[in-house]
Amino acid sequence: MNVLGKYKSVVSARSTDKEILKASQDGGIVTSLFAYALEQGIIDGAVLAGPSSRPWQPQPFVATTRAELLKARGTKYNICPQISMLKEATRSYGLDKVGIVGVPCQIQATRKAQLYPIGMRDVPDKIALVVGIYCMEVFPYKGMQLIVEDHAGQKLQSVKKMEIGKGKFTVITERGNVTQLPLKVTHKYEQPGCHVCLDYVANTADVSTGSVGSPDGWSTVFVRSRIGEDVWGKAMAAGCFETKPIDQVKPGLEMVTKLATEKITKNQKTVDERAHFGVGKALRNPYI
Amino acid sequence: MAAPLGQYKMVLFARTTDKEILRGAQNGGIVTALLSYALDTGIIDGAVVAAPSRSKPWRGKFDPWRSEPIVAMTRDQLLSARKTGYNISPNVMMIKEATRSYGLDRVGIVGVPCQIQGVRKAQLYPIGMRGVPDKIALVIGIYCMEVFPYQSIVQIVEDHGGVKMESVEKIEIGKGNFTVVTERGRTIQIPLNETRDLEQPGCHVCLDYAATLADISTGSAGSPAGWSTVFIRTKIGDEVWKRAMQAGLFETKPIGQVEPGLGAVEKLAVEKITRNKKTLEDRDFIGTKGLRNPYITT
Amino acid sequence: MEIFTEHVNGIMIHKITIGHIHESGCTGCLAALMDNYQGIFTILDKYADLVYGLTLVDVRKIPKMDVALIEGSVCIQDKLATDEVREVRDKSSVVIAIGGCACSGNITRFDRGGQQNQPQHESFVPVSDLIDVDIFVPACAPTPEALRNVCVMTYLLLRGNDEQKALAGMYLKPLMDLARSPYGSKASFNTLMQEVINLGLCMGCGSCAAACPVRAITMEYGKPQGLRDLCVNCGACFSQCPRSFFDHELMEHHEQIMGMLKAVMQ
Amino acid sequence: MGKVVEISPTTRHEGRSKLVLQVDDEGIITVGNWISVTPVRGLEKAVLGKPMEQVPKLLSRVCGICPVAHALAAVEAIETSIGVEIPADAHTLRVILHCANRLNNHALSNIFTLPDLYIPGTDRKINLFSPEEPMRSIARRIQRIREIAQGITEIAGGEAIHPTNTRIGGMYYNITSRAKQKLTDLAKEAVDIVKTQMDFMIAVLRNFQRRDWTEIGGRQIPIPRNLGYHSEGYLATDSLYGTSSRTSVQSWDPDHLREIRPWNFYMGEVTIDLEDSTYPIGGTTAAGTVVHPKREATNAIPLYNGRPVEVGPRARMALYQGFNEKGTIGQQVARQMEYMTDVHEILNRLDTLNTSGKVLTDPIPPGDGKTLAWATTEPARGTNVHFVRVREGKVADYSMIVPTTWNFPVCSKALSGAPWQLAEVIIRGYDPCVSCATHMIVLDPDKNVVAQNLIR
Repeated sequence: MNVLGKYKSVVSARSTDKEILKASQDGGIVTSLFAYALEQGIIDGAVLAGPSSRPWQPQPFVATTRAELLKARGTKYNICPQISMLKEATRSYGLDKVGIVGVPCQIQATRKAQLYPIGMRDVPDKIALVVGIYCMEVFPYKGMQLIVEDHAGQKLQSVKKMEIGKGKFTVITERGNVTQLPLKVTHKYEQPGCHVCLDYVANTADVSTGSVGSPDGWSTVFVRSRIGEDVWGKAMAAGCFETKPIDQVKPGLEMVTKLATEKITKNQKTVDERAHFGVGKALRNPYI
Repeated sequence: MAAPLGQYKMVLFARTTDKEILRGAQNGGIVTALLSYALDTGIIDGAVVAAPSRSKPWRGKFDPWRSEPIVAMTRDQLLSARKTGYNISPNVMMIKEATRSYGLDRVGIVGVPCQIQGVRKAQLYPIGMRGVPDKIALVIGIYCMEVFPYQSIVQIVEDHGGVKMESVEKIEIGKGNFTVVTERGRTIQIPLNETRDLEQPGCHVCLDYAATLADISTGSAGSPAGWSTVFIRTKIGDEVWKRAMQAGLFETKPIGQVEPGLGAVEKLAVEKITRNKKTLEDRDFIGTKGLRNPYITT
Repeated sequence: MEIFTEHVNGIMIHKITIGHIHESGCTGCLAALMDNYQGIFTILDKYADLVYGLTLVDVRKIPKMDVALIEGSVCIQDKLATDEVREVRDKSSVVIAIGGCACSGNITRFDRGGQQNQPQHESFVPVSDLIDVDIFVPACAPTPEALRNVCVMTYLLLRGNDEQKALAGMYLKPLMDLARSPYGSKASFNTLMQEVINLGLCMGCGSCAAACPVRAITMEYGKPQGLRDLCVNCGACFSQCPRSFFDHELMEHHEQIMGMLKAVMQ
Repeated sequence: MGKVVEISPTTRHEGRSKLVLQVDDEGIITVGNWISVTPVRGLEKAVLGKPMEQVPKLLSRVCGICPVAHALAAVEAIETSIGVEIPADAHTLRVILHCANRLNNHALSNIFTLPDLYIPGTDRKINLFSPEEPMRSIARRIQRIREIAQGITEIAGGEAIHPTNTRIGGMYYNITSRAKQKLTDLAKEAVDIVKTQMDFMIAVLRNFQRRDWTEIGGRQIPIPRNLGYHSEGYLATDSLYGTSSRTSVQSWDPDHLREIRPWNFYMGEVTIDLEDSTYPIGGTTAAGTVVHPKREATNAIPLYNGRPVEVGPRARMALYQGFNEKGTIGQQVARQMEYMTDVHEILNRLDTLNTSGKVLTDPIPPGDGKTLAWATTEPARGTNVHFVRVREGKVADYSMIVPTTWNFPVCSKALSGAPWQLAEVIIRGYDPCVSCATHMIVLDPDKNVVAQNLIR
């Protein structure tokens, strides 16, 4: 079971764009890649998770300028229905080369929209760049609000950044105080749909990136498809990123493999248990 | 085939002695007479009947031939519901409301056999009929060979019959004909095989002609003009009929004497049930897979 | 056995016969197929002969054919229609129901007769209620790409080499299972609720909201909200959802398959 | 006495219909009956009681090749009934959508009719599916026109087949400036292709008009000069988009509308006694079959001032641009001339579109159920009328008179005088859409006349 999926290369990288790095989650890979692609006309817009009327609730939107891209930085760790805007991008937004960023299930949805475009007319050939981000699980908005406001005792409006990593759920507020929760506490609030997910590092993306495996401020970037290789190559040539070989950084690829194996084993067990959830009756398994 | 005419304690020819009712009745005026008697004596405190539609205009007007169920609580309302238009009036629709905003406790209802089946199912399987089972006081069934969607009636009368709906006095189906009588006295007969395809498809799977589950069921078949053939089927039916007879509500004749007699009713019942059983079987071969058959055969 | 090859050599050009049967539909599905534009000429030049289709060719009686594309639901009160559906099953080896009407009844689920000049035409059923249908292509209107993919894969299933047959089988299997599933012919937003959300499979990706052809679905706090008073029972939301059916092994080779499909259409 | 022949089903048009023709001894049609045999989906009954927002989405699915016509007519009729005005930019988007769908339909009608016509100067009919030239380049050009038309419909309407962007009170999304650029580019490209296609089609039609025979089933059938002539009137409510019961200048009067059922228009029971197995492909109905057109027909018969009327491109051009050619060829030529109208209207409207303008009015009243409103659109095939009464947000009454429903009786008249083998060429002149035409019930015509049988 290759938990990391197929990839052409993997490297630890960080954007060279200071402005992006200021508020990026880790290495600013996603924002920089899209900024570069937009500039070069590789894409003419991208579906991203942007701000909405509620604090820390993301809402998918179609960004067509650098300024709009910058608004979407930072992971929100709660559900953002990216694909709901994928078709509209090709309709009233009139785009022909659409970029999209998403967690692994959303990347799977994108690929299904390309291979089984049941309700996605004229979308398959318009998807120009698919960037995946690592994902262990996602919380519904109210679940995340509960974790931050009750368990971490912070007001959502005053939160500057959230991080999940090294077994901790870390909340950092604008006025600088930091609260850390053991991940164990947050498990029950996770979105149930995540517990059948067998993909940690967005195996089917063109490029997938996440903090795990790289030092702080850097990201571990997998280049997977031909398109990914092409765009990443051009971006590197244009000096958008500084990189280090993955085997020269701590904690390195083993950490990514460890977490991926952990997630996929745990979820595969859930999938198997669903087969005999009732008495002689199974919960439907979507995987063929 | 189970007894085509169902179980019954007694069957006879009858006609109401109430002249006012008889004048506008379809046949012997049995239904209206029984319900109005039951209303007067408190056996029921209201009845669901099919009356000319007041809520559904057609072509800008209320067509008297388009029927719609009402909860009748006065004799006049019952009188307004005498004639049958042979088009669908969803009577069972009002049976729960009768016990709700109408506040009734002893509900009478008249209906064609499928509607009587509906009422009995409401009593035995009251899935969505809270409070209804015990409030059904008198169930009167009328014989039925088939029913038409309203637009079919319009098409038969106006196209096949060449007559405007507004000028129709009476519609009658019997002896192989769809008969239209106009107010100015003309009678037009349209052979039933011409109207066959315009019938409501749902009727073609019905296996009950003479409302076998009713307390009392009545219809013109088998009886002379102006009379009805009446089956008394249940204990309640028996009681109500006896009290009505004592009150001199009906003239009756024993079944044996008058042509064409019970045989005619049985012939029609067998004809309908046989034809519809065949439709049920055909439904198994409409495609290479059958269409669902609702009837549970143990 | 490398079944996910991108190159297309080795496809024997040995055409299949294909027909379009119009039942109680609106020809939107045929229009969707024709909306493959130049691709239609590639299909008709290299892979398939159109042997029946009242809307396009003058053939008046249904011939034997390899693949029958049926569009529209079937009026069970119209003998012509029910006879024709049985004849299609009898004369074609693969029957594909295309579009919401043929797969799940679509808007004809709302029909209830009572209209001139045939008030008794009141019951319309999806094709798979009457005959065994091999493949479903749901949605109203189905997309040109979905129709093209299914047609190409069906061609490979019938005429491809072993690898191509295996790939086609893998690709078509979920759409074949859908045709035989208890919920396939009754698909609507209900199905998405009952078979995905209620089973704890929904992860709020939004595919259903995008696929819905009547904008009945919005996302509320990351979960689909379907306006049942707008839903037309076309099944697009359920089939597009990655948690209705998903084959990891197939999807991981999305690049090669997309490449192969493009090459086949050159 | 003549014979009766039946061509069933007819081909190369939308939906399922058949022809029952009384012919004289030379095979010339004396009485033609063209009837729809598409099962009645009864959508006008199905929408009763449904929320008004769903109705346009259901009725768009009356037809898959002219869905925009029904979606727009439904939305505008409901808006008229509840009394709501939509923003100007929403109306602009609707007109663009409407013209794009017309463009697609004109191109589709070319696909249906070209196989009847000849390459000028030859005796070779135009089979669009054959790979040889010039057929392939004609076919590619038609498909490119459709690709542009469907592309515009997709951007402005949300979906190429069955628009998703239209709603009561305007549209869901206005398009972005980039999308407007894309539409302008597409429309600009269309101007030249459409001009070439129009000139080509008119040349082919004129060539067919000059021919004196056409080959059908291996035999040379003479083409009469008055092919498809009829002496009925025309009806068009607008030269391009459409009107409604609240438009200031009324271009037609629904009170003059009479609707009768096929019972009073078509033949009664007849036995087929002329059979021709060579009629392409598969022959005509077997002799001895008993048919009953007036009971089998599923379409109804609208009359305007008591007479059938022709609707469609020729009717529009005749009433608004003085076009005076009669017959099937005249009809087809008028249809090709409308190519130009559609493309240039799209370009004009795009210039006036403000992509940051509001496209949805607010609030949307629920309707008092009193006003029986109607709205017409003028899609490719002719006047499409929707009547509606909305009460408390629900549809209380609904009726549609669809272009091909108007044309069924007129075309039946136009069949007379032509050899029966050309009957299908005549009906294709109307570019019929039979699934649509099976939708017409009588809404408020208590003035309905039980007409004597008009023909016997």
